[in-house]
Amino acid sequence: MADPIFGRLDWTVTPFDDFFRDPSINEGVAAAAASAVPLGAVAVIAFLTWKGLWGPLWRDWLTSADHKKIGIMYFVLAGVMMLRGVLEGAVMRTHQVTALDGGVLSAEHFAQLFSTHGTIMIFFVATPLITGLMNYVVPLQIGARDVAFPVLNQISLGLTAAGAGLVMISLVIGKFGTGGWTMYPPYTGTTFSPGPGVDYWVWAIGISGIGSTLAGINIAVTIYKKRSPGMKFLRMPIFTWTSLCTAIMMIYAFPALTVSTAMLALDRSLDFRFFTNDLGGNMMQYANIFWMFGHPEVYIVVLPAYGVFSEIAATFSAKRIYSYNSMVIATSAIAVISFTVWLHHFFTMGQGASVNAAFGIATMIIAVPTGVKVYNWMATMFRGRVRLSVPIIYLVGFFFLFVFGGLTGVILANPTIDYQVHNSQFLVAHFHNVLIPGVLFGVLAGVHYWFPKAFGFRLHEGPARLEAYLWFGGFSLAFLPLYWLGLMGMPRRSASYDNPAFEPAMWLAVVGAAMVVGALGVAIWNFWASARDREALACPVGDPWDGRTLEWSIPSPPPEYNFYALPRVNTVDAWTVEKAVGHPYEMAPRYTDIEMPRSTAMGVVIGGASAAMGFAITWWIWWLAALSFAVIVAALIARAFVRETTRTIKAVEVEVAHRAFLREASRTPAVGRDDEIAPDNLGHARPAVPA
Amino acid sequence: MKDDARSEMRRYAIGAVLSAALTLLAFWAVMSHGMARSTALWIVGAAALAQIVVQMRCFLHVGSSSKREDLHLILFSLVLGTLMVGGTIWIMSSLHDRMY
Amino acid sequence: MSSSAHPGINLGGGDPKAQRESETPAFGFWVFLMSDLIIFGVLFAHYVVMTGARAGGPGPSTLFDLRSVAAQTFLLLASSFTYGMASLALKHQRQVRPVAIWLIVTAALGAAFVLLELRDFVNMVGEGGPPQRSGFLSALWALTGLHWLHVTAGLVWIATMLALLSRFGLSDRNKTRLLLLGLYWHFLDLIWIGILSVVYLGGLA
Amino acid sequence: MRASGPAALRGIGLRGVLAALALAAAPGAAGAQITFLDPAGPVAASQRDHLIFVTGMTMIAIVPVLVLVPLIIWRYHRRKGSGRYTPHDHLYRPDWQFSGPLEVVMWGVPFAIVAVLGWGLWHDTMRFDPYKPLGPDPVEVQAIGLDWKWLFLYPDEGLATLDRLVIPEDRPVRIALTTDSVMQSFRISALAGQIYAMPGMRTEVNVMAERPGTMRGENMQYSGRGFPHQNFAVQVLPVDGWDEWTGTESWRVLDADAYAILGRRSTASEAREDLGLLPDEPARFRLEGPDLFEAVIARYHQGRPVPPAAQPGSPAYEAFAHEGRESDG
Ligand code: HEA
Ligand code: HEA
Ligand code: CUA
Ligand SMILES: [Cu+2]
Repeated sequence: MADPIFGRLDWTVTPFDDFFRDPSINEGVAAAAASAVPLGAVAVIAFLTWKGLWGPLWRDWLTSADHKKIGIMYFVLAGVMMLRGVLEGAVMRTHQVTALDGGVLSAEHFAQLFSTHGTIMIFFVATPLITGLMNYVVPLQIGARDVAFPVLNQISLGLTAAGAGLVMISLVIGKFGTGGWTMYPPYTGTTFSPGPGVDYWVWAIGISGIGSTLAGINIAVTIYKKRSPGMKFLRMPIFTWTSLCTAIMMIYAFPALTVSTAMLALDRSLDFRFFTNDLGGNMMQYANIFWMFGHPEVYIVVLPAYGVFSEIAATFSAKRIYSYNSMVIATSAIAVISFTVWLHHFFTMGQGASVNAAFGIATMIIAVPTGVKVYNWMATMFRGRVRLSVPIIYLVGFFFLFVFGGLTGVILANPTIDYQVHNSQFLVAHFHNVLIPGVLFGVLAGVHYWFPKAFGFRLHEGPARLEAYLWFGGFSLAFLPLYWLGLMGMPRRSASYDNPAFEPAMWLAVVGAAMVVGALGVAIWNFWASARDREALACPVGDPWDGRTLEWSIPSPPPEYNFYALPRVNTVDAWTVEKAVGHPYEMAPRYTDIEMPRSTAMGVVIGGASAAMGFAITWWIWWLAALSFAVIVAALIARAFVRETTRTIKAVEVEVAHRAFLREASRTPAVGRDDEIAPDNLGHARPAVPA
Repeated sequence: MKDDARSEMRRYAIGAVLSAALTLLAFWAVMSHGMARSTALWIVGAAALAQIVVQMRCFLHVGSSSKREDLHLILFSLVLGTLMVGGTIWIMSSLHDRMY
Repeated sequence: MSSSAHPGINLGGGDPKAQRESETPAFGFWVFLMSDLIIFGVLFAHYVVMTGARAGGPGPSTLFDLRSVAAQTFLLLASSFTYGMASLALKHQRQVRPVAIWLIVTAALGAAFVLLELRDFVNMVGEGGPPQRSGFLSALWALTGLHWLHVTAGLVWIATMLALLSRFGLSDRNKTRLLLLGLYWHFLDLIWIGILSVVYLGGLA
Repeated sequence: MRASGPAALRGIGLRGVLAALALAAAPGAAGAQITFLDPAGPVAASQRDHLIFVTGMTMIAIVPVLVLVPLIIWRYHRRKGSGRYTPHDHLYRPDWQFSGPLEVVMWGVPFAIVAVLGWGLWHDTMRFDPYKPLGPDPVEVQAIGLDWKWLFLYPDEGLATLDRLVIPEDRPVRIALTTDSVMQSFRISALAGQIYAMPGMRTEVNVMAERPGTMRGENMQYSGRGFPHQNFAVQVLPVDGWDEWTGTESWRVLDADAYAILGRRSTASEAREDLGLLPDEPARFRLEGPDLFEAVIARYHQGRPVPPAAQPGSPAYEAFAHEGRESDG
C-alpha cells in the first residue's frame, strides 16, 4: 500500500478534494481553514520579500541566540497558534448553538476541532507563552547576561516550532486525530484510528515535548548558576521563583509525556502491544503515565502566571510583596504536591476507594498554598497605593473569576462528586475557568507590564482596558453557563445534544465567544496602534512603572548583553531600594569584556529536520525519516567542531554605551505616578518612597 | 600530586572490586536455587542498592564534598521517581485486583 | 580535588580555569540525566506492572540467557572502570595519548556489550519473543532497548570525542566534554544495575 | 423533587436552588430524570448532598476574597495627586510586609477547611465505593459497551436488551461493565456516578432506584462519531411490573449473527434498522447461553491477536461486515 517514495501520501488527502466531492458547509469550513495556512504563508513570504526583510529576519532573529529575541519568538509562535485555537473555539461554539439534534459541522469535524483546539491551546499557546515569558524575563531579573545554554535555548524553540508546524500541516495534508488533547488509546490505536491523524499528534507532541524539557533544564540551570553577585535564593523576585519551580516541574514532568507518546508511537508504527485491546496491552497505563505529566503541566503553565501577579501586585501598589517567605513556600509546595495528585483525572477508572481518597485529599491540599497566594496578593494591595492600571485590572478579574475555577477544582477533587461530573461540561467549564482567568489573564497582564521593556514603548492604556473588560464579560458568558450544562449531565466532546433546554445556555456561550474574539481583535489593533504611536509612548530610560526589580534598571529595549556591569544585590526589590537609598543610574567602578554567543543556525536546522522526520513517519516515508534523523545527528556532531562560538564585546564599548544611557537618563525628567500614562513618561520614575 | 593520583586510582579500584563482588552476590542468590524466591529478591535488591551507592561514591564522587545543589538534585529526583514508580504500582495493583 | 566539586568532576585544583568553565555544563548535564532517569523510572514501573501480561507468550525463563547477561554486566562494569582511568589520565597526565587509549578501551568494551545484547535480542525474536508478541514483551523491549540505544549513542559520542581530541587536543572545552561523557557513561552503568536486578535477576528468581 | 422528612426541611436554600436548576432542564428529556441534582436513588442523593456540603464549606474561604477585594481597592486605590509617601501616612505603608496573626489566618483557615473537606471526602469515598453492594440479593445485570450503543444482559433471567435498562424498584442492582470496542464510561446520573468500561476487563457499579420512573444513562467517554447518541433509558418498574417483564417470553434470540450486527459502528436506532425491528418494537432478546459477557471479555485473553477485521467498532470490521452483508444479500 505504501509507495516507497511518497509513503501513503497522495492527492486525495487534502480537504479541497473532499470539498469538491461534497460541497457542504462542513467541508467548506475545512477547506477554508486549509486554505488559510498556505495563503497565510504566501502572504508572509510575499510581505517579507517585498520589504526585503529576509536578511534581517535570518540574521537578527532566526539565528540569534539572544534569550530576549528567543522569548519574543516564542510569543510570535504562540500568537499565530492562538489565532487558530481561538477561531476553532469560536467555530465550536457556533456549531454547538446549532447542535440540537444536528449541527452545521459533521461529528467527525467537531472531534477534530476539539482535538486540535485542546492540543494547540495547551502545547502551542499556553506552554510557549509561559516559556517565552520566562526566557525574556528571568535573566533580566537575576542580573544575567543570557541563559546558561543559549544555543540549546534556540534548539528548544526550534523543536517547539517543529511541533506547531506539524499541527498546521495537518490542516492541509491529511486530517488531525480525533481523540482529544489526551489521545487515549485504544481509540487512538491503529485498529480504531488507522489514518495519519493520531501520528500527527504523536510527533507534534513528542518533538515539542523534548523541546520543553530542554527549555526547563535551561531555565533551572540559569537560575542556579547565573545569578548576579549577592542575589541569594531568598532575594530573587517572586516571578523568578515561580519560574524556577516551573522549570523544575518541566524537567520531571515532560519525561512522562515523552514516554507515553513514544509508547503510543511504537504501538502505531511498529505494532507494539502497550495499550492495545489484545495480547496483554494495558490502556490504563496510558492514562496513568499521561496524567503523570498532564497534571503537573497545568501547574507548569499557571505558576509563572501567579508570578506575574506577584510582580504587578507589588509594583502597582508601590509596596513590598506581603510575606515573601510564605509566597516562596507556597510556590514550592504547589510544585511538589502537584506530582502526587495525577490520579484525580481518572478517579472513575475502577481502582479501590482508598487509592481514590488518598489522591483526592492530596489534590485538595493544593488549595491551601493557592489560597495563601491569593490572600497574599490581597494583603500586598492592602495599605498600598494601588494604581488601577491594566495589569491590576487583570488581577482583579483574576480574583473574581479564578476563585470559582479553584472552587470547582476542589469540588472535582471529591471522587464521589467527580463520578458524576467527570467528562462533562462541568469539567470543560472548570478548566477554562482556571486556564483563562489564571494563565491567560496572567500572561496578558505580563505582556502589558513588560512590553515597554522589550520594545521601548508602552501600549495604549484605553484599548487595553476595553480589551480586559471584553475578556471578563466574554469569558463569563462563554464558560459559566457550561457549569449548569455539566450538572445537567451534558458530556464533554458532544457534537450534538437532544435536550432543547440546553439551547439558551449555548446562545449565551456563543455570545461570550464572540466577545472574546472581539477582545482578541482589540488586542491586535492595540499592538498595531501602539507601534504606530511609538514616539508618543516611548520610554527609553526603561522604568515606566516605578519597577522594583533589576530589569527596570536598564534601558528599554535592553542592550544585547543586558547589563553594562553585573549589578550587586543585597536585598529583595533591589531596584526600589537602590532608587530610595542608593545611587541609581551611576557608572560602574569597572567594565570588563563581555563574551556573547554567536548566531547559529542550529535551531533552524534541528527544528526543520525534526519536523521533516515527524511528517515522514506520519506518512510512512521512511527514507525521509532516516535522512532527517541523520541530519540531526550530523548537525549535533558538526556543532562540536565549531571553534568560534562566542564573540567579545570590548569593555570600552560597553563603557561608552553606558555613559550614553546615563546621559539620557539624567536628561530625562523623572515623572511621578500621576503622569504614568502620559506622554511625559519616558521611563524615568520618581520613586514613591523618597530617600 | 602523585599521591593524589594514587589514592584516586585506589578509589576506582575499590569501586570496581566492590561492584563486581556485589554483582556476583546477586547472581549467586538467583542461580544457587537453594533459596526462597523472596529471600533471593531481597538479596538482589539490597545488592543493587549497595552497588548504586558504591558507584555513586567511587566513580561519580558524589558525597559530602559535593555541592549542596547536586545532593538536592539527586535527592529530589529520587523522591519524585519514587512517587511516580510507587504510585503507578499502587494504582495498577489496585486496578488489577478489581478487574478480574 | 576542590572542596565543593560537582559529582564526576575531577579536574582538581591543578586546572582551576577548566574546572570553573565546566561547572555550569556539568550541572546542566546532571539535570538532564535526572530527567532521563525519570524516563527510565517510568519504563521500570511499566515493566513491573506488565510482568503478568504475557498473553500466552514466552516469559523470562525461556527468553533470558543469564550467562550472556553476566558477560554484559561485567563488560559494562569494566568499561566504567576504564572510563575512570581515562578521567585520571586527563587529570594527572594531561596528555592526549593516554586519555585516548583509555577511551578506545572503553569503547571496545562498550561495543562488545552492544553486540552481545544485540545477539540476545536476535535470539529473543527467534524464541518467539518479539516486542509485538505481548504487553510484557513490549515493556521488556522498551526498557532494555532504550538502554541499548543509550549505550550505542555513547559509542558514537566516544568516537566523536576521539576526533575532537585529535583535532583540538586537551582544550578546555574538550575537558568539559570528557567530564560530561564520563557522567553519561557511569550513569548508564547505574541504569544497567537496575535492569539487571529488576528484569533479569528479578525475572528468574 | 422528592421531599420526605428532614430533607424537605432542608430543601430550602442551596438544595432548593439546585432543584430549581434541575427543573429548568427537565422538560427536554420527556420526563426522564437526567441529573443527580434530581436523584432517584441513595447514591446520587448523597452525591448531591456532598456537592452542597463542599460548595458551602469552600465559600468560607472564597467569599472573603469577593468581599474584601472591592473594599481594598476602594480604600487603597491611588487618588490623583496623592503624591509621595509621608512618614505619618496612615493609609500607605510601603514597607508593611508581615503580620504574624494574619499569617496564621491565611494558612490556618484554608487548612482547617481542607481538613474538614478531607474528612468528608474520605468518609464518602469509602462509603460509596461503586463496587460496594447496596444490599443483599442484588439483581445481576451485565452491560457491554459497543459503538455506539449499550447492550444489557440479564443472565439470571436469560434476557438481553438494547438501549434500555430495565430494573426493579427498591432492589439493589449490580451492573458489571465491559466493552467490545474502545474505552467507554457508563453513567446513570440520577442513580450513581460513572465508571469506565474497558475491553477485556470487568468493572462494576452498584445502583438502586427508590421509585419507579425513567432515567437517562449514557456513555461519557468520547468514542467516535456516534458518541452523543450513545445514551439509553433506564426504566424502573415496581416489583410486580418487573416480575411481569422478566416473565414475558422473547422470541428474538441474541445469536452470533445478531451480535455481529450490534458490533458494527452504528447508533442504536441504526442498529435497530439493521436488525429489522419494527419502529416501536422493544429491542429485547433471549440469551442463548449464560456466558456472553464472559465470552466478550475472553476474546481479548486468548493469547492470539484480534485482527482489526474481527474487532467490533473498528473501520476494518465495518468494511468486513459490510462486504459480508453485500455478499449475503
Ligand atoms: C489555554 C487553554 C485554552 C484556551 C485559552 C481555550 C479557549 C477557548 N476554548 Fe477551549 N479547550 C481547551 C483549552 C483552552 N481553550 C482544552 C484543553 C480543551 C479540551 C480538548 C479536549 O476535549 O481534549 C478545550 C475544549 C474546548 C471546547 C470543547 C468542549 C467539549 O469538549 O465539548 C470548546 C467548545 O466550545 C472550547 C471553547 C473555547 C473557546 C470559545 C475559547 C476561546 O475563544 C476563549 C478565548 C481565548 C483566547 C481568545 C486566547 C487569547 C489569548 C490572548 C489574547 C493572549 C495574547 C497574548 C499575546 C500573544 C501577546 N474549548
Ligand atoms: C491552569 C490550569 C489549572 C489549574 C490551576 C487547576 C487547578 C485545580 N484543578 Fe484542574 N484541571 C485543569 C487545569 C487546571 N486545574 C485541566 C486542563 C483539567 C482537565 C483536563 C482534561 O480532562 O482535559 C483539569 C481537571 C481537574 C480535575 C479532574 C476532573 C475530571 O477529569 O473529572 C480535578 C479533580 O480533582 C481538578 C482539580 C483542580 C484543583 C483542586 C485545582 C486547584 O489548584 C485550585 C486551587 C485554587 C483555589 C481553591 C482557589 C483559591 C483559593 C482560595 C481563595 C482559598 C482556599 C480555598 C479553599 C480552602 C477551598 N482539575
Ligand atoms: Cu481497565 Cu482494567
Ligand atoms: Cu489535574
